[in-house]
Amino acid sequence: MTDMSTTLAGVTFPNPVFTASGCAAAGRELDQFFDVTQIGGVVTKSIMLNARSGRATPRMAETPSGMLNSIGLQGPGIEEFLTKDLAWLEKRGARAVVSIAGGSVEDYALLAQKLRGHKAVSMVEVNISCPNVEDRGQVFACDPRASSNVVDAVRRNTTPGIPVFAKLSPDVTDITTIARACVDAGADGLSVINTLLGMVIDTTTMRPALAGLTGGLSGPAIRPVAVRFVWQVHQALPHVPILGMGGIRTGLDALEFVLAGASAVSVGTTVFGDPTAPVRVLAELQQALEQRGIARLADAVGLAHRPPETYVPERPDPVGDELVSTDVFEEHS
Amino acid sequence: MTDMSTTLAGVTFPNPVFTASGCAAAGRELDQFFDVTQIGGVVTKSIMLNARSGRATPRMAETPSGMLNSIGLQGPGIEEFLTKDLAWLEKRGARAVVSIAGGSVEDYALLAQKLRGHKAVSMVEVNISCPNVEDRGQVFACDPRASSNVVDAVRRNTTPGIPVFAKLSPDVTDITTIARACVDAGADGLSVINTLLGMVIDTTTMRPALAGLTGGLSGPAIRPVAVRFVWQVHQALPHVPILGMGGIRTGLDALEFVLAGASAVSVGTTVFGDPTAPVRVLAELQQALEQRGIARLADAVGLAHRPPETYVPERPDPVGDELVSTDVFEEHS
Amino acid sequence: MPLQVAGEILSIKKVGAYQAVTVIAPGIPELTRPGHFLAVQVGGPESSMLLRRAFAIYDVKDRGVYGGTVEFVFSVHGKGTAWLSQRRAGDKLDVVGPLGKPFRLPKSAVNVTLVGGGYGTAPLLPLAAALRERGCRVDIVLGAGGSDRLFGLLDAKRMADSVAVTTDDGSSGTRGRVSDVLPAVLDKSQADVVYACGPMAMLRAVSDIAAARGIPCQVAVEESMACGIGVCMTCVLPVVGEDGLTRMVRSCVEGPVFLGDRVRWDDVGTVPADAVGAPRA
Amino acid sequence: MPLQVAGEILSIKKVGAYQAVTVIAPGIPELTRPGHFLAVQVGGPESSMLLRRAFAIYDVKDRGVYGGTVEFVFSVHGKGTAWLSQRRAGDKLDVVGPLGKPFRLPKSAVNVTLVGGGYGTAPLLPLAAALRERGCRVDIVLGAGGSDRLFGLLDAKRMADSVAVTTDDGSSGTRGRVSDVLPAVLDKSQADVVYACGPMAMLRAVSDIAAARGIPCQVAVEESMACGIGVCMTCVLPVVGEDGLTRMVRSCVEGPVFLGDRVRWDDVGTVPADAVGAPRA
Ligand SMILES: Cc1cc2nc3c(=O)[nH]c(=O)nc-3n(C[C@H](O)[C@H](O)[C@H](O)COP(=O)(O)OP(=O)(O)OC[C@H]3O[C@@H](n4cnc5c(N)ncnc54)[C@H](O)[C@@H]3O)c2cc1C
Ligand SMILES: Cc1cc2nc3c(=O)[nH]c(=O)nc-3n(C[C@H](O)[C@H](O)[C@H](O)COP(=O)(O)OP(=O)(O)OC[C@H]3O[C@@H](n4cnc5c(N)ncnc54)[C@H](O)[C@@H]3O)c2cc1C
Ligand SMILES: Cc1cc2nc3c(=O)[nH]c(=O)nc-3n(C[C@H](O)[C@H](O)[C@H](O)COP(=O)(O)O)c2cc1C
Ligand SMILES: Cc1cc2nc3c(=O)[nH]c(=O)nc-3n(C[C@H](O)[C@H](O)[C@H](O)COP(=O)(O)O)c2cc1C
Ligand code: FES
Ligand code: FES
Repeated sequence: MTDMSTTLAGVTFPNPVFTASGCAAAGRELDQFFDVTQIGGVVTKSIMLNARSGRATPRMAETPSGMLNSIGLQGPGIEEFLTKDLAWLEKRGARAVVSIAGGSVEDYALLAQKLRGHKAVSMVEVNISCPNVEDRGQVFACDPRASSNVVDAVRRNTTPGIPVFAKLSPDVTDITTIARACVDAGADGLSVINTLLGMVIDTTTMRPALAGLTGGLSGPAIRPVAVRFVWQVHQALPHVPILGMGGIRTGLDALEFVLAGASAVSVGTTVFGDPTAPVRVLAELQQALEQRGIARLADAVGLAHRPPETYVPERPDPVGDELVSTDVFEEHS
Repeated sequence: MTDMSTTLAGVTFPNPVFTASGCAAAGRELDQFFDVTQIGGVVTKSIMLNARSGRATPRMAETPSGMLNSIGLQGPGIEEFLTKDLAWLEKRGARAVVSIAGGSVEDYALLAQKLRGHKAVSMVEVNISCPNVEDRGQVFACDPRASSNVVDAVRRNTTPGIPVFAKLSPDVTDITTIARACVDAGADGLSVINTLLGMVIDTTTMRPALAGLTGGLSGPAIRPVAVRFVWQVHQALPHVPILGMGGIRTGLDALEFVLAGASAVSVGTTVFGDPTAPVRVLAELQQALEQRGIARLADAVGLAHRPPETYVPERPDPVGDELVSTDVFEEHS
Repeated sequence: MPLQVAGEILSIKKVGAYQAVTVIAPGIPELTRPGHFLAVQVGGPESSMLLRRAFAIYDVKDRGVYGGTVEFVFSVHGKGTAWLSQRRAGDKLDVVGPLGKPFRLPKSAVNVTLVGGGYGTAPLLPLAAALRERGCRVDIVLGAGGSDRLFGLLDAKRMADSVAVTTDDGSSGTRGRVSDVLPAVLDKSQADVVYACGPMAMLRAVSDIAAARGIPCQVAVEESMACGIGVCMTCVLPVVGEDGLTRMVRSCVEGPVFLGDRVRWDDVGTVPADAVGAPRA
Repeated sequence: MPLQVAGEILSIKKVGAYQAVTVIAPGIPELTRPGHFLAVQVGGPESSMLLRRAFAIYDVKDRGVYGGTVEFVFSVHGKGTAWLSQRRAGDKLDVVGPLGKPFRLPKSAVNVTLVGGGYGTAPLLPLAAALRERGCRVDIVLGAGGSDRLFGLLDAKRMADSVAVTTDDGSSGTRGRVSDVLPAVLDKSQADVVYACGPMAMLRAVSDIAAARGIPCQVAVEESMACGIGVCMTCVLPVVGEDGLTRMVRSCVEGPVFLGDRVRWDDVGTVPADAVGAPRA
């Protein structure tokens, strides 16, 4: 039996399979399909200070092996979240990873304060893919300094010992600069990746299909991009734990992320088509590790970075150079 | 009959459907499946100054609704290209869009000189998604100044009147900065987009699946990202013609790109699964435009950017506010 | 408490312009009440379609030779339903259900008018049966584009005290919309309660007619859904709550059945400025 | 001149560990010669699998009741072949072929030894028939993991002057590899020419044995292919040209059949430093 436990910045989770923010609400609905205490943790929908109505509909479009969403962070606000959602998770005994989102550094600081000392919080994920209202709506995650300021504010206001993970956007030229800025500002780990910005045009109305025009692309379509980002971040910062995500559908997909450098993974969009996916992915991942003779999940983290085995040719003597006469054969007509 | 002709920076093509660089070699193989003079143009595999062996194999991995490739720009070098490939295209009467690639600004300038005055060249596409050997392998397309230098060198050395299109990479934080830099340096149009950097881990060998570690992601998986980039570039530079591409499989997919702002489109990866795709896409696009009563392709370019029709509710009087008694119904158990 | 069941198609047959699919899905029938819906996986294991498709539950059988079955009716709309239309008996079909809030039944034997549009009639037929069991008078209005899209007419006639039919093209019944004939039906039947399922425009018209007469009305809405189980927030529409405040509520778990006069029909597809948490102008 | 044909499956049947599929694909049989291959679309219209799968052509019939047919043999390897294994007669199957360079035949009636590994025997059987027609002596060596993977043994026995069999597990013939028995066969048959199709390691061993004896040898290789028609450059391997220079050549159009001693077996999967255009160290 492979030891599936994983330690993220000092906090040990029984296994590395989590839900993804915005793809599991606060766990209650999925608990109808599987016992949410059986997975590593429930990552909750990003919560803001105040209630948010989100964007107009249509909010989604299915795309090849993916989907676009433009929910616009609809949610009840942190107070109701604490009294309803987090209270439920606590009562249920699930490990809660609370995702927070804001429009200013101040927002993030206040959110972290609200969570401070709350026993049910196992980890905080900082969704920095939000427009900074103080900087012409420029997304925090696209700028190292803005990312750094947010992470610093959250880290300062979060219970010591509770890991703070910054969630990175893939829509950047150099993710390692942002990753480093977040870690330097106190991020204990990194969530990699959020959705890619995308768009679908409705060919009937000849207008963008989403009311919000653009949306976030998720699902297996983006998996190769996500794996690449996990690889790059792990290579640049090998000692920083990564929560990897983007299109995980099976245990072998999860294994790709682990081998690329993730210490844990989130299953997001797949849940929409397969509500029991997180427990299935966990079982499949465990089986895959066992089949490969890997005793501890931790031993597989980043394994794809090891140098390739020195190539031992099956038959060491090379083929002779002299050309064999071929004039016995006809030419092609 | 919709007028399918499209004018790209002064050069008129009979229709807007092209092949994509690297997905059609130099047209000869596809000419077995359809008459390559029937499509807008053949975009040739990016050619470099000298012969290139490309990368080791495996060079490809299929991914959900996409594929990764790491060919490494294998090719015969510009001289053999001119005497064999371009000569064939000329004799065949196809419109050739020659894609060029280099490791330095000097390379690009020399390539443009080699093409200068060649009658068969309808257009030059500058593949700037190449590592700059003079700048630690940093990809030209990720830096506005490097992109600008390359485009400037190519434009100066290209026959006046022959459009020079710069091909943009999606792996950037702000594509409009790069787009503007290219246009300011003399690009007559923009090809949007090249592949997204991605990676697959082989879960059997537990190593990257491609010998080159990372590869370029293409196919329908990336279409929403490509459409978004075309939209953004057209919005920022509405008068600059765009050759749009990324996951086009059908005429309606092509229409999405046109509505988002592309004056022409390239069909790339789809050709691998469906060698006659370019002519099929052309026929489907024409039919779609006719069905929508659009007389000229040019009228559809960027149409999705128009403001939404003012919403006229079907029944103008709003529902009254008073709450109807509901106590006739049972509560849910 | 919905279930995810790796079901098997028992039968799939054409019914006018629709197809009716019966799936062996043990456990689901026992939990189902009229108005519940199913979410069906489409495209097979290597499909490019990730999301389930939602269909109202038409009929259920607790036990049969093959175990419990659940039936739904669909028309081909896009890629997923096109795939579904190619299935044959014996094929696997993964279903999640029952989902959503079903219709609430009247406490007493009142007069009920049901209004169905197209395949929207499907969930109203088991509702009619339940209402008859309670001794309600049941009048049914069916509307569709043409007669091949009038689902369940025979069943309706068998169960209802009266059936009125409208078609857009006049191929059956009165040419026109259900809203053209509904007022007369409500008058004649002395309706106490209205239930409706069909296109959004029809639900709106029915709601308005009922509201104008002060008749409580339940409608089963249809919004684009990514998950169907309440975790994604794609399926929202503006609904007025008990407290008078408008919220963007999930039609998959708080609906699909809503009180007609609680839905802000004018504002569907927008976030009304007075909705809770709406962006400040 | 390959064709793209929207074909239909005439039959699909199990043959040991394999399945043999016959597709109605008019036009392809007339163009096919032994060693050609097909590229088959998999997964249906909404599939997440974009790329065709390559299969050697086993048998063709110019005309039948249904028009020309083409047959190939496959084993389930991954997602695409798993899908294929679920097809039934009457299903559509889009095929492109014939592709690649086929085997070149000897000019005269020489002694020929054919070496097939697993499903690699499939293209060798029509080759054997063509060779017999030319009056060649044909000896066949078949190898596989186990007896259920020995394709075409009966046909081989019917056509060949001798058949030698090896299996890894000893379930048929000699326990071991084809390379264990090949030297003896070559000696006995006085082979002038060798043809081989099977796993890369087998092709290499066969090429080496033939080269050591100065016997010309043609091998049909198997490299991962994205397009199969020469436009993508994914399927390359290092091959020595007439001029003695090594190039990374496309196995789909310049192969899959190569002269065994031209393939740089040691360097398959790499770009040898002396290849044309190799990166300078
Ligand atoms: C509660 C509910 C009950 C329904 N009951 C029925 C029924 O009984 N019979 C029937 O024929 N149809 C019913 N529908 C509509 C049915 O879900 C859509 O026709 C179907 O999802 C279209 O899928 P597609 O792949 O063919 O279309 P596509 O347009 O290719 O679908 C693309 C995506 O959009 C979603 N989508 C598209 N149209 C709709 C829609 N109208 N409603 C919800 N999602 C949509 C799909 O689920 C999919 O994710 C119901 C919808 C809802 C929400
Ligand atoms: C010229 C040629 C002839 C062949 N003839 C036969 C035959 O007669 N019978 C038979 O069973 N198989 C044959 N193969 C191998 C067959 O193509 C692969 O088994 C098949 O492509 C695997 O597809 P998959 O979806 O099951 O596997 P996956 O691993 O899911 O395929 C993923 C991708 O990799 C490619 N790929 C994977 N393995 C191979 C491979 N070995 N060769 C080429 N591409 C591969 C696939 O085409 C696909 O694009 C031949 C291959 C070539 C190149
Ligand atoms: C409908 C939807 C809503 C999402 N909401 C959030 C969110 O609130 N906060 C966040 O950090 N990420 C959000 N995400 C992104 C996911 O958490 C995840 O990073 C992304 O979808 C990639 O993973 P996947 O492909 O497994 O879904 C959302 C994704 C989807 C599909
Ligand atoms: C195998 C392969 C090789 C490619 N080679 C090149 C190239 O040489 N130059 C270039 O500019 N783009 C190259 N591309 C990128 C395509 O031209 C195109 O921009 C990209 O694939 C997106 O379009 P698609 O999804 O239709 O393939 C290549 C793509 C593939 C799949
Ligand atoms: S469809 Fe996902 S919340 Fe309703
Ligand atoms: S498979 Fe595309 S060139 Fe050979």
